[in-house]
Amino acid sequence: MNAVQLFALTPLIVLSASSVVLMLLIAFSRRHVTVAFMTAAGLLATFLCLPAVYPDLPQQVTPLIVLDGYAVFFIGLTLAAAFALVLISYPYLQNRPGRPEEYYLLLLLASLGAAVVAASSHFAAFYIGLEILSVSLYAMIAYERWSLMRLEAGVKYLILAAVSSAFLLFGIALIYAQFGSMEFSAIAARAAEGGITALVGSAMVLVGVGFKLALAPFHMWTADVYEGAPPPVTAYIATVSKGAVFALLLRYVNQYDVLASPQVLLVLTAVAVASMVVGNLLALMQNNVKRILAYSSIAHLGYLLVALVAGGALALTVVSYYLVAYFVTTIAAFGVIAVLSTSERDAAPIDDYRGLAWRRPWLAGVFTAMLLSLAGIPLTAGFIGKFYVVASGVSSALWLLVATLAITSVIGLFYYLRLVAAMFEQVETHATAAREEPVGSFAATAVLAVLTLLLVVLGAYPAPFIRLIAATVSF
Amino acid sequence: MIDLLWLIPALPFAGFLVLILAGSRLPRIVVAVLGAGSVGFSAVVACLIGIEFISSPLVKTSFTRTVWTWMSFEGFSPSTSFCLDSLSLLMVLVVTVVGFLIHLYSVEFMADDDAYHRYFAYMNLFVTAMLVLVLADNLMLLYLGWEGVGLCSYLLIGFWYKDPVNARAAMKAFVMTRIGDTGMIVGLFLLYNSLGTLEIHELMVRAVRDWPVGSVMATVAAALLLCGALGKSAQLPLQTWLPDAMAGPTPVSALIHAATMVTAGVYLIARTHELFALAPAVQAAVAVIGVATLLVAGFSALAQQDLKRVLAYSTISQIGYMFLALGVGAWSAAMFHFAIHAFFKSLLFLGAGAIIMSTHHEQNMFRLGGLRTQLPVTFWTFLAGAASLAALPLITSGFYSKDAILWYAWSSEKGSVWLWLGGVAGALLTSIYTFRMVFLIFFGEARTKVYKRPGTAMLVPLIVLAVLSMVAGFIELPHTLGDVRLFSGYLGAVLPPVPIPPGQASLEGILGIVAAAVSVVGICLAYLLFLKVPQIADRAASTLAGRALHRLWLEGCGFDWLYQRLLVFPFVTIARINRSDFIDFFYQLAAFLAEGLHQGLSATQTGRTRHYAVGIGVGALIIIGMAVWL
Amino acid sequence: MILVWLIVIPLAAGVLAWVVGRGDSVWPRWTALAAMVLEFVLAVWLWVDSASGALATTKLPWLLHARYEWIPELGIGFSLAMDGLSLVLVVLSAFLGIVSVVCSWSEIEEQVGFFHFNLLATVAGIIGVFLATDLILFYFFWEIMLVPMYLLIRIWGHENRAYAAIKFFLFTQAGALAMLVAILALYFLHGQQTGTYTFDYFQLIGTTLNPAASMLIMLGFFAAFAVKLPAVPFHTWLPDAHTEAPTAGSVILAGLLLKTGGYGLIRFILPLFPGSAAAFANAGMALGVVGIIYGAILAFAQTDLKRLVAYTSISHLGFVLLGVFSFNGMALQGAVIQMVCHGISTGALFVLVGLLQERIHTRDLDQMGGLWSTVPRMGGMALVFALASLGLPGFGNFIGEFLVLMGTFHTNHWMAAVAAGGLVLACVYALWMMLRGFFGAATQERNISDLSAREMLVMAVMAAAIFWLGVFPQPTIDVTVPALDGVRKVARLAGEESRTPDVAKFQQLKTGLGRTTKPMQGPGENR
Amino acid sequence: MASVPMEHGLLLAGILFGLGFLGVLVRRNIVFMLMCVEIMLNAAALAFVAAGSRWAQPDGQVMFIFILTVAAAEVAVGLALVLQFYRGFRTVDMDAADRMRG
Repeated sequence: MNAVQLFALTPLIVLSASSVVLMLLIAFSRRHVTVAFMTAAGLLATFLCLPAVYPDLPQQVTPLIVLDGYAVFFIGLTLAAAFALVLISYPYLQNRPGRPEEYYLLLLLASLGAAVVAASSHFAAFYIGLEILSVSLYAMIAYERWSLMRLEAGVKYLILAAVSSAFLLFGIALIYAQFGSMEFSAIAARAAEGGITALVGSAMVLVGVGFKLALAPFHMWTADVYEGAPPPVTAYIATVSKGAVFALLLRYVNQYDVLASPQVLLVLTAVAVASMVVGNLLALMQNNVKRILAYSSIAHLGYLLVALVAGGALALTVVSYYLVAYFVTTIAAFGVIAVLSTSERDAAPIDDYRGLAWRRPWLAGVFTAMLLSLAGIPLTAGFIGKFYVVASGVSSALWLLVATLAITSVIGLFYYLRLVAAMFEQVETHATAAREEPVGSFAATAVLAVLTLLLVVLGAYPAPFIRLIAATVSF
Repeated sequence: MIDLLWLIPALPFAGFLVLILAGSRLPRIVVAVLGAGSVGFSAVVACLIGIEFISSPLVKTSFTRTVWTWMSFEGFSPSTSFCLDSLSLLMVLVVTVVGFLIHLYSVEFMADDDAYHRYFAYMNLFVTAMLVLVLADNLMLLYLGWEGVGLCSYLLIGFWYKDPVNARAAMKAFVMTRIGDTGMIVGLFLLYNSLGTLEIHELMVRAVRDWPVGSVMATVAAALLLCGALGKSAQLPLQTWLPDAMAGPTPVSALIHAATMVTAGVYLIARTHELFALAPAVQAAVAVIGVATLLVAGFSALAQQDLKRVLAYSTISQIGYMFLALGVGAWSAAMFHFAIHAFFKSLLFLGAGAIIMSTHHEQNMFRLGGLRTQLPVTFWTFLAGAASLAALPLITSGFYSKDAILWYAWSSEKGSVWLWLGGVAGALLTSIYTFRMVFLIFFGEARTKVYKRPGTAMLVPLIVLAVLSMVAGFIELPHTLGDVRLFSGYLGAVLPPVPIPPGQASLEGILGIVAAAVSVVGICLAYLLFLKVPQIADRAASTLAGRALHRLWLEGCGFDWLYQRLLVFPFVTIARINRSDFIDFFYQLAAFLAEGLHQGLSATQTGRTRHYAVGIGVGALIIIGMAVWL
Repeated sequence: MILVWLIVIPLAAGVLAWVVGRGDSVWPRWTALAAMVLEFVLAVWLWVDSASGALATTKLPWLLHARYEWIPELGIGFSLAMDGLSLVLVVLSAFLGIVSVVCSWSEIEEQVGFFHFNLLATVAGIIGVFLATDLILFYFFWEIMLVPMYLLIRIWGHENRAYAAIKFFLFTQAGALAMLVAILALYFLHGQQTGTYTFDYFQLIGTTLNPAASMLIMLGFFAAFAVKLPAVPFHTWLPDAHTEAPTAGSVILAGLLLKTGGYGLIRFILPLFPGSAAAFANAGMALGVVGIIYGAILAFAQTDLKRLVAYTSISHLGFVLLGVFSFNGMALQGAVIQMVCHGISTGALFVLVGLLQERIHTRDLDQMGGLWSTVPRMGGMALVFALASLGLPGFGNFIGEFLVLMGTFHTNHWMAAVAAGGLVLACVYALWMMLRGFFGAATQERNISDLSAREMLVMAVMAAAIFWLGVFPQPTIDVTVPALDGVRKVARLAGEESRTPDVAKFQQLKTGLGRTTKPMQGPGENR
Repeated sequence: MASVPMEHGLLLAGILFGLGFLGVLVRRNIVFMLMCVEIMLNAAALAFVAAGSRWAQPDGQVMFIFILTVAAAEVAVGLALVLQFYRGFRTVDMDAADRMRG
């Protein structure tokens, strides 16, 4: 652990430091705006450390953590997402009862956990990062503890996440029992021997990871938690927690080629197909917008899995681009929901969105752009993402997956368009919920505007961004 | 002067354009002058060009004038060009002269109709289309004219559109002729694809050079062209539309359904006679169809009550005669009968129009009667026409044209005794039903009152046509009666003479006498049955067989009944059953399936944490199972 | 550069119309009209230039090129090119654009700005489709034209517009995704063979594929085009979409969107997969014939006037399918003319139906009857376009259908004969429509106004266009001949060996009968 | 003393894990469900210790410590949630919280 390696660790260090400083700050002044500002500053500082650290990467800091271009990219992505969510949460929490400060603390800690997961090259680091992330999520989901929906979602997520992390641990234990080491590189070296315990172990790890990514057989919790949690937290779960875990899975599969055995690829294919089909079908006739977005996120992880199964050098670029597009779209979508939600209840049922285009045209425009991006219509980042995934599928001739992707995305179109159509419906303007402008909503609208702009730029002219990904994302 | 050939169709077209665009704003007299004038002027130009053409050496060949190339694409370049030769000159003269007379007649006949300009616009468009058809030098332009006349017949039959029966009759006419046209257009494709051109003259030269007599290609091509001819000339099996076409104004029936359009089929076969010569089977078929049609139509005409329907069936049977002549190779005889028929049949229709107008639209013969004294001019002109139709020997031109056909039916190489016998039987029937009509309308006691007498504008055409139908026949006399060959000589350049085996010449006199006898006997029979002793006819009609036969003939020998059962009814029912497009059912099924799956899956989202934990457990088991056992 | 302007003008005008349309509802109409007229002038100017050979700088048959970098890493370029075929279709798009803006002058009241934005965005998307020569750019525009059209139907449509709009979108999108997979398969196969990974149309033309792969990829493309050009089994979205779309929507849908399918067949299937297209030819022709007959029968059965006209488009575009797959120069030329004339005649019919619905608030034929007496001018115009749609000579449709049938007869004479039967059925439904709608006794007493000057002008212009195409088709043919020659040269290279058996049999039929000296100087392909 | 073969250790851990999971499925009281989750985590920890002993590396036991700490953190937050749950739902029965479904 020489000086260079320590310097390489600065992003994680700065992040943890800022959470500690935040704790102290909360002790002094309970003002919401300073706490929010401090969180944003902390995230920004960490983000700025990344380019500083980048030149002398990759660094294997202790067998636990590896900081390479890949990890830096995903840590940057996590931080950017967290930063956006801070800006969205601020107005959301501002006109809610209760003390908002601790929320930002949890947010920082969760981001730290996600960063550790993205940078881990050892199962122990992965487990610790994951748990930091999960535990802070339990608290974030149930933050508004007087609302029954939040509590129900919190408790559900707690129990099921705990069960899944138990599965994960047992899997790691079995793999450790078989190979005698928990470092990915060591496991990769001895993966050829195989063995029943390792296989069962890998399967159980997949169960744990599958739960976190809300893939098909383990997806049942998704809709309830997404509906129950406050919109910014839902956005956080849908993007950061899934993104970090998927980054790790991709590293585990792609860099170390541990799971090259046909059985596991078959399992991944089956899970991908199941996720795509189940995700889209569940959302088909759904009338609750948050549940629709939950089920569609299941389907989108299914599409991502296609790229992972396709593998090869292309997989890295495809997954990175798709995750960025997915992050932008989901955060903006839930941002819109957050802005529309009132303190009594969230803007979840579809009737809240009828005729939105005529009442609040800009917000409806953002939400339509996001839905079209989820559907993969051109001029949006989603289109390039879907195009990339299909390209990777076709390049490694995964005809079953590509066919399922095509069919399910047509099904997906149905419920995205149903939402878009609802918004553009000609509805005689009945007195909608009092449109009190939440104070500080300037921040939220600014974020939404930036995200929409980003979406369209990524969709219409993605060349520079693709060059950036190709340069940075490498092991 | 002959360079102004394109002026002939252009004039009526100009009339059409002016009338259709500005007609409703012009006063009635201007509309009449424009309508009739354009056709009249075109007739004058046609006569001038005719005189110049006949006197010049060109009469042996043809004069072609290209106006613009319609389309040129890799060898296929039909152009809008008009070709004048003796055959097309004859057609042009008949169309324009008879057309002008009918236009003159309709100036008064349609005087009290509110859509006056629309009527004359359609009539002018019809004359244009007919002239284009006749003057076309390539089959594609001919097809343009062909469909144009079909369109005008549709528009004019359905002229009084307020009555749905007329509109249905118009649609029936267009659809049935369209069925024939489709056969013809496939014939066009076959001809172009195998001979590389559609220009008629060149086509015939290549056909004769490439196809031996009786070759499959020639037969198929001729048969397909025959389809078109059958449709347009209302021959078996596509003849049921003509009787219903009487729903249009009477001058329309006179022009379109007597003189010009229905004979377009005859013109087509005459124009492409080399092709039919190459396909003897098809030519024989033409003859047989001709005979069959003339008999069927003859019998049907016997039983009709409506004045115009009798004339319609009589038109079908007279065209049957022309087909018979074409079938036996007597091309010029067929065209001769066409010319004469144009005169006396349009005369009869115009006469019928005068009768109908003067008795306030009374068309049922049994409610007319005794008009001899009240409408003298109409009576005498109608009698002249009827005599010519019934082929009263020696004095009427109808006798000479029909006698020639009967003679060639017997004597020609391709002719046979049976064809002759059919023709003679037909002649008998023709004279019976013609004079039945005359006696019922003009003789016996007056059953209706005459309200209005036709004016000069209606009587002049009647008189001119009467003179023509009496005199015109003398330019072509048979061997025994002076042997004048003016007409066939004139057409000789285009249409070859009839091949007669040597031994037959002597029989011409005898057959002529038999034909004359048959016509006179027919007239006497009609006098006997329908004027002197009507009870015989009534008693015969009252017997069981008589009544059935009468109904059969009334229905036009049941073809309509057959088509209704065989074609129309199944098509309509299938269409109605499948209105909502059964293919859509499969997509509805897919949507239903998706929704069913959705319901099933959303049932698993029970909201209970423990159920979700079970889900995780089951999922884990499946994955571990797959990892271990597969 | 002018190609980019052709796409940018409608888009920019659309946005402007939307912005201007916030307040009142007159300005957006004028901006939309101005943009469309400018577009039309530009297109016609291009036509005149190309006719006078001024544009023939680039190698024929391509008149104009515009190529820019877009995503070089993936080999995607923003490259547009125009040849005779796309020029004619662009002119048609501009023309129908004007018509649709004018005819929705009095029909659309609410959200006028947004309406014209969607209308112009669709037209821009369609023109993009006709000009794109990069496969991904083609797919890009293919999807771009869907969303605004969906909104047009969904927001301004009639009774159950939701069902019709979503059905339209799902059908087209399913086909489009099949095409995306096919494009990518072609991209990777080409990449593996030649090392350069590109979506450029000109480089992809040369790829030699093994028959099985080539057939599958072609079917991927064909799926998208068969849905768009409604080939029979995939056509059920069209009647619903047409019945529910507003007049302008129907005009654009019938006039242009269906043509993108036909254009795709000619531009992508024949040149890119000549071998498998030849093998698929018989099936394709059979689909065309079935389309003609089935469309006609169903058109006859409908009671809703707009559904009737929708089914007629299925029947007409069956000819296009027949013409494309008969592998004959004349038939291909006929297919192009048929597309153009169908656009005008069916567009006009839809405008008429729209005007009628504005007046009597129903499309049900049973309640119409005897309209000629109350609205003679509309009756006259309906008659003109009904006659055009039944293929009466003198109208453009006849030229198209005649050439298609003439060419198809050369390849497979039984198919041509049966398709010619379709002409009779066309006659039945067109006249049946006139009979039930306009002729006969007036069933209800109506005091409705006849066509106004504006409406009469639109109708007269379209009638003049269809007459001009019918009597002087040569200028249109001259423009498209070089483009279609280019397509046929590439297609024939492979089309030759696997001649469809019928033609071979057809030739024996002639030779077997002791043909004398003259070799068969076939029309169409001059050897 | 003769060392216990690793497989036995793993088997025991497996059985414990199964029991814990079954407990979560069967019990309706949230507190007991949390306890069962604890059992599952400890079973995993036991498996780690067994694996560690097999490879004679301290990693197994280090992981055991990690798991204990993390489990403690989870339970802490869990019980806090259960308290709020009880105040809100007036019951501790997990099935009471099935408002969100479909």
